[in-house]
This record gives sequence, C-alpha cells and structure tokens, in this order.
Amino acid sequence: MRVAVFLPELLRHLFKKPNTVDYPFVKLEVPKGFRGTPFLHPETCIACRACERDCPAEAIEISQVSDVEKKFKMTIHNDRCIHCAQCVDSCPTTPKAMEMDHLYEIAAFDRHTLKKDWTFVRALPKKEPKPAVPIGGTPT
Amino acid sequence: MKFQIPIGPQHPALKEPISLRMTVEGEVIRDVDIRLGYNHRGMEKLAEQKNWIQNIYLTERICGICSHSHATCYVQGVEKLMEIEAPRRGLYIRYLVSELERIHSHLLWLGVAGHEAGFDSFFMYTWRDREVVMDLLEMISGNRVHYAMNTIGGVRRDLDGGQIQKCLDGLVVLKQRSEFYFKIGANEPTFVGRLAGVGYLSKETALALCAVGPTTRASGIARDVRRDDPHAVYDEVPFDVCTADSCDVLGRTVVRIKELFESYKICEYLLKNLPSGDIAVKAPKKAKPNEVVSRYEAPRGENIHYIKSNGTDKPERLKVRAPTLANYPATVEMLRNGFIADIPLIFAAIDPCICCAERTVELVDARSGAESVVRFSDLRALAEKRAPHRIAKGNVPWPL
Amino acid sequence: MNDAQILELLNTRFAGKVADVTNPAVRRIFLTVEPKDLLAVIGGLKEAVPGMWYLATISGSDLGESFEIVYHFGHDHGNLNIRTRIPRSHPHLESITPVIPGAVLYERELQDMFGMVIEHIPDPRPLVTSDDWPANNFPLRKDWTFERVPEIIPGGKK
Amino acid sequence: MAAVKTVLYLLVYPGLLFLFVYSTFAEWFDRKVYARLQNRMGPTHTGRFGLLQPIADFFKLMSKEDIVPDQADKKLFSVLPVIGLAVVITAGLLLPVWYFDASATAMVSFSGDIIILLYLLSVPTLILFLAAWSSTNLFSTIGGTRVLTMLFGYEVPLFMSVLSPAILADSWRLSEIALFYQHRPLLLLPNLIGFVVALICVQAKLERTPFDIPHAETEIVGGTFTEYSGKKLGFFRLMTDIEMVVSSGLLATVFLGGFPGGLGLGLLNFIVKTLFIIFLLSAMRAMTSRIRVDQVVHFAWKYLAPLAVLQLLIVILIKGLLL
Repeated sequence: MRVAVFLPELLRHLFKKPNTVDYPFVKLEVPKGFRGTPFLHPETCIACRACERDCPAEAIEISQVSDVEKKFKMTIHNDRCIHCAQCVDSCPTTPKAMEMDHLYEIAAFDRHTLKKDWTFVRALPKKEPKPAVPIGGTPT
Repeated sequence: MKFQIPIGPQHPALKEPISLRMTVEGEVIRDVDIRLGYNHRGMEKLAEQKNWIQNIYLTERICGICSHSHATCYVQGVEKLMEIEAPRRGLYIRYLVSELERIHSHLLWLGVAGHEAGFDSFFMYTWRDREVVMDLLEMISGNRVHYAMNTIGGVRRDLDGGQIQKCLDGLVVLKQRSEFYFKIGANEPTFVGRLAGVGYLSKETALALCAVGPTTRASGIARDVRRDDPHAVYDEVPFDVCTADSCDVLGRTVVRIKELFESYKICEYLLKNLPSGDIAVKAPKKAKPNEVVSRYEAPRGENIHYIKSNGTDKPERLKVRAPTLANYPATVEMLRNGFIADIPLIFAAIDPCICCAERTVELVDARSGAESVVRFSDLRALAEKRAPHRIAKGNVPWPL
Repeated sequence: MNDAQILELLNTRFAGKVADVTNPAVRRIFLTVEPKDLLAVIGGLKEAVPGMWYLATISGSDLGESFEIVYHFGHDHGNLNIRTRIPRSHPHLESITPVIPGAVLYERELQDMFGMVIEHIPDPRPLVTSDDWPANNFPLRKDWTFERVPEIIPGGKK
Repeated sequence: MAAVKTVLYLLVYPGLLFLFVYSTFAEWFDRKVYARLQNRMGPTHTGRFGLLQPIADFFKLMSKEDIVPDQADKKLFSVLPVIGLAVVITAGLLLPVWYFDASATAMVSFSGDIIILLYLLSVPTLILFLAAWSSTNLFSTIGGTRVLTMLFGYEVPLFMSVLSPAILADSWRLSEIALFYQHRPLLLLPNLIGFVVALICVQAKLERTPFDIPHAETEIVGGTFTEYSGKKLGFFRLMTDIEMVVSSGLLATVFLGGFPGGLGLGLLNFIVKTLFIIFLLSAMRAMTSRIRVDQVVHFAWKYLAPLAVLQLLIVILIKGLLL
C-alpha cells in the first residue's frame, strides 16, 4: 500500500483538455453503421409485410389503402421503435426498401409527432419490370 | 436498540429498484430481507406469444449491461433446437462481442465500486476509459447498449479490416489502463481499507447457496461455464479461470480485474484468428418439439435459459435465470453482521443487475411497501390532482 | 467426471429411482424421478460427489394435466437436469432446501407462477408477485391469459 | 460614523456580503479543480467559466419548495440553518484579514481569539447533529450519530496541531501569531507536521471525502440533510462553504504566516493562501475514497493524535533550545 498513489495521474490531468464533450454545443460523430431511425424507400417496397411480422416492438403497420391501384400505407411508430434494425434484415428486396438513418437526437415532447407514414403504390416483385412511374411517397 | 432501515426501492446506492430491509443495531446489520417484485415485466409469459426472431430482441432487453449475453444464450439454444450451426466466422464475431461486453461490464463495475466507496475520481477515470470499448462496440454493432448482433444462425454484421485494426488498437490502450487501475485498486490505502475483509463468503457457504460468477471465484471455487461447458469457440481459445482466496470484496475486485486481462487475451486471439466465410446461415421459421438447456458465462456469472419448443414459430416455454438471482441468497449471508457503511459495497460486489432478476411477471406496476401498496394509476391520479393544468388533453389509445 | 461416468453413477447408485436417463447432447443429461424420490436422489448425488453440483435453477412448465418441474444442476462438466411431474389437481411438492439451501428463491418463484405448494419451505412469502396480487392467479399456467391494457398516448391533437 | 463603519463592517466588506461572494467563489474553485483533476469540465455555462454556478444553485434552492417533516421538532428544525450560518459568519469576522488599519484590531482581535475561533468552528458540527436528530428520519439519525462519532476523532488532533504554532509564537491572538511568523518565516517549517494534521482534520470537519461519512449518499441517502430542502438546505450549503473559507483562512493565518500588506495586498494574500489550501483539500478529496466511521476514529487516534503530540514536542523543544 502506498499513500497518494493516484495523485500523479490526477495532477497530470489538471491542465489537460477535459475528456468530456460540451454536449449540446459540441456533437460527436456517430460511426458508419449506426442504427438510427428506420425509414422507407417507397419506390422499392413490395408490401410483403415481413418487417411488420418480425418487428419485435410492433412499431410497423402496413395497411392497404385501395384495392384497385394496389396502394398501401405504411406507418412507422417511432415512439415504439427499439432501433434493432430487424426490419432492414427482414426486408427481401434489393436494394432494401427499409433503411436506418444516422439521427440520434430523436426525443420529442409529443409522442404523436413521432409517427411517420408513407402512402405508395406497391412495387412489383423483381421478376416483372419496374413500374414506369413510381409514385414517390412523401412523408406526411 | 434495534431498528429497521429500508434500503430501496429507491436509494442512491441502487441504480435499479429493489427493496432490502436491514435490521440494524447501531451500525451493525443483524438481519436482512430482500424483497423482489418491484417491477416485473412478464417476459417469460410474453415470450410465449412472440416468434423466435422477436424473442431475440426481447431477451436482449432483459438487461442493458449484459444485453448480448442473454441474447446469445437464447440464440445458441434456439440454434440447437432448429438443428442449424452458425458458421465459424459468425461465431467468432459473436463471442468477440461477448468478450468486449465483458470488458465493458467489468470496467463499469470497477467504476461503480469506486463510486459506492466514495472514490469518485476512480469512477470518473474508469468510465472515461470504458468509453474506448463502448466506441468499439458501437462501431461493430451500430449501437452502444443493445448491440443486436445476434440472429438465429449467426450474426448480423461483418467485420472489415479497418475495424479489426481499430479493435486491436483499442485493446492495447485498455490493457495499459487496466494495469494502472490494478495498481490503484491494490495500493490506495483508503480504498483497500474499505474493500478488504468486507462481505466475507466462505467457500462452503458459496457452494451451499449456489452462488455463481465472480462471487464464487473470489471464494476460491474455479467455476466458469466457458471452461466447464466449452460452448462454441471457447474450446479453441486459450484462457485461464481467475480465482482469489480472500473471499471478500477485495477478492471480487481482483477477480474482475484479472478477468479483464483474460478477456483482452481472448479478444486478441479471436481478432487475429478470424476465419473467413459467411457470417450467418438461413434459419427456418419453426422448430420441432424439443427442449434445450443453454448456458453462457455472462459477466455476472452463469446465465441459463431453458427453452421448450412445440413445433410452431413460438416457444412453448422460455425460462430465464439471470446470474443476479442466484447470488441473492449469498448476498444476505455476506451482509449479515456487516456495517451499514458496507451495504452498498457488498451489494455492488455481486454486480447486481436487478432488471435481469426481475423479468418474470407483472402487468401493472405496483410498489410493494410493507405497509401500503400504491399503484401507478393512483400516483398518476394524485399527480393530476396536484397539477390539474398539466393534464394532457385528447388522449389517444393505442392501437390507433 | 464426464458424461459416461455420471450416467454410470446414476444407473448404479440410483437404480430403480431414476428413469428415462438420456444424454441428448454432449454435457447434457436429462433424467426423470418420482416426486417422492426427489430429495433422496438429489441428496444422494450430493453425497456421492460432494462440492460438485450446484443448483442453477428450477423451471416449471404447464403440460395441461400435470406440471413438469426441471431441476437444472450445473457441475464441473456440464449440466444435469432432473425432471419430475406432479398432477395439476394436487400440485404439492417437497422442498429441497434441506439439501440445497440456495433453492429457496426458485421454489418461491414456482409457488407464485404456477400455484404449486412447496411443503416445508422455510420462507413461503410471495417472491415476485406484488402484495396486492389477486389470489389464485398463476401467470405461467397456460390457461391464464391477460387482457392487453390499451396503451394511452397522452397529448396529441387528432 | 463608527456605527456606520460597524454596519458596513458586519454587512459588506468582511462580513455577510464579502463572505457570501467569496465562499461561492471558493466553491466554484473547489468544484472546478475537482472536475479538472478528474478530467471533466466542471461548471461551464453560468457566467464566465461557470463562475456564477454556485450563486445560481443557491438562488435555485431559495426558490424551491420548503418541506418540514410532520414528525420533526419544527422550531429547532427551522432555526438551526440560520444559527449555523450566523455562527460561521461570526467566526469569519475573527480572521485577521481585514485590517483597515493596525489600530482597529479591537473589533476583530483580542487575546484568546484563536480559541474562540476554534470553538465557533466546532459549533456547526453540533448544529448538524441537532439538525439530524430533530428531523427524526432514520437515515438522518444514523448520520447524526456519525457526525458526533467523527467529532471525537478529529477535534483533539485539530486543537493540538493548531495550538502548537501559537505556543511557539507565545500568543493566543491570531494577529500576533501571524505577525510573529511574518518576522521569522523560517520558523514555519517546524510546523509542517502540524499543518498536515490540521489539513486532514479540517477535511474531516468539512465532511468531505474521505470523511464524508455523515452524508454518504450511497449508504445513508442524504445523511444529516435527508429531510432538508429548499431554503434551509441552501443555508446549510452556504454554511459549509463559508466554513471552508474560514477554516482555510485559519490554517493560512496559523501555518502560512497570515496576510500581511494592508487592505489591498492583504486581501490578495488572503485569496492566494486560502485558495492554495482549498486546492490541497480538493486534491485530497480527489485522491481518496470514503472510509468507515470506525476507521476514522481509529485513524485519528492512532496516527493523527500522536503526530499532533509530536508536533507539540517539537515546538516545545525549539522554544526551549532556540528562542
């Protein structure tokens, strides 16, 4: 046992730059594969509902808007999302219709503002040619 | 004069809710009663209603600190049930994350032990250096806490050369820092004075009370699932089981720091001998009726999952035993005849993960006090009465 | 001790008391005993190789007409699972705490979750259910179902 | 004129206002040093470099809900923080810093004021005990008994070590002790052991790590302060800050040769020397972990008290042989 064994290390850091980050003013970079919030590329989605089935938090809801045009509505409830990215893994299309972005400041005061939905016409599975005019779903 | 003091459910020494009732005489503890069930989450019942894939994420959320260990334990069981075998590369990456998680958990524990002993500088420095391993995990998996690396039949993300190099660089830094903390932990007189001789658990008691993990290893019992039941990669990786004979909190600290060095060794081995190939195989949706016992050495001790399947895509029964639950009876023994001042240290020395132990069943949050029970809805009504202007208008029920 | 030695020990020392001794995977042994022999088998195992066995957990499951209880023991070379069955109509079971004191938490959990009655348990209080948990509600029985409480999301203009 | 001067004296310059401002600055300094030693930032955003953070904390506590427990002795519970604050401010007036001129020492200086100062510094400890006892909370009660147990440990070594320079200077008057050492600075060296002992004892008196046992949050929640909130807690915190300034001022007077140089330079001397002592206290806080109350008593009587006696012996020897 020695007295003041920690002291040299402490004094060494007295005039060094702090290791902490002044967070809301200075932000850290997230790594490349960071899992943020999921979002949809509606032009490639074939509405197979694999993501809805595998989502552990039941945060994805897909409903058919109209029968005639094969129009679907997908709602992602980000207030329930646990950011596991299983929806991206389950997505069978290439390129993937589901993707994760890099946002991490996703807190909100109102859970209702966290809901995001897309209305789109189903893309046809790969064998058939792509639809001529994919109706881009704008997030509402 | 004997009186009872309540430690918890809310107490600064406890990061999660549990209720310990101490009967004390002056500063000396005479009797201890542990009350669980403050907030049960009904995971075992819930698991019977979710499919195999969804349950990976459910088991991962049993615990925050050892999230990977529960998911791995579950996944290696399910792989046996489905009779598939994960590719070598996938296994290497899976257990690399396990060992990185052990490093992060033990560094976290060191900091917590420092904080419980009032050694805040130690706490700050260990947690600063824990950021190194946290950043590595974030780089590998995409998240700092819930790595979500496991999938049935392998892992979900591959490692590239740059990441391997970054991991090796990080391990060098960590090794150097851990040596420094070992020196501090063994030499700072006030710290050693708090740890040595505190929370004595003899070898016989540890055996009788079925304690697990570093708690038993500090009592001189070399018991480690990685060695006794060498699942997956552990039969090819060289490592030692660390023990200590002092049977006290100091011994548990020493065991954990030694395990850090073993984990660095294992990580380096896994990174340098990473085989090439696939990282996952495709898993079926359903499993034949069978049963399996899956064991895994979590940072806190043996983790055991008993999984029964019934031919559908959902498990028939998923029994989870987290290491913390197994250590509670031993904790009671350790606390008896100790000082009040040692409660946080002794309790922290088993590295309690209360959310692991409290996963069984509860649908309504209820607080179990000895005298009264207050439901969450009552509290909410009370809060609304006190601040009527705060009531949110237009509540919308889920599902919409 | 490896699997073969343990199997031999079980078949010689406890012949007649144990049934269905299987070894489905390496380092995993399952066996079935009658509830009345349970204490004798566990005690005998402990005597045969002292200091080797420890109780990992006790898991129960609901088979409909009966409850199955599996005592998972860890040892230096894997895992031993002792299975026993008790009828649902009379779910009484002897406590193993005289042999293994650390079993008390798991037995209390069985009482709460399956409504089994563990005889001679040193501490019969509920462990995991709250103080105001309604009587005769045993969540892990298969016939116990729960209503999912509708989740109210506060706020919102819609 | 004399009355105005006295009022100014009590309320503005060395009294309430100055002590308030300076003690908050001392708390900021302590927090900043503690943070930088731990590679953190410390207060950053309230005022320049976070200088106003302790004042902001104080006013925030002033505006918080003030709860008095039903079971508590309400009068005692409420009046104790004010008494404690008054006691430490009175002690602050006794420090020989603020000479307006050499003849005006009558207000602040008299023979035996070192004893009065030491006793005034003991009163906050008793007030903490009474506060803990009157709030009847279990954690407070344990904290209160710990306060008293610790008092028996550190009080005797503190008295012995602080009084031995006084014996060497052959005076019980702070300004005279300071003057004695200002003329013979080399004689400060033999008091080094006493300085270390006194530093440790002051750390214990201020209940900072490793002696923060009475309010060890991981053991007994808030300890003595468990039931205190709002204004009363704010007063207690201010009391601790002023106590830190006054006791480091006392150590600076006795062991570092006081604060020579009149109004301006004297003040500068005061600030530099007290901050030096506060820095030492912060470093001690950063490098140790909390010890148990039985270890405190053991440590105090096994190491601190013999060292203090040794200091006394050295002083007596020097006095007999050299002076």
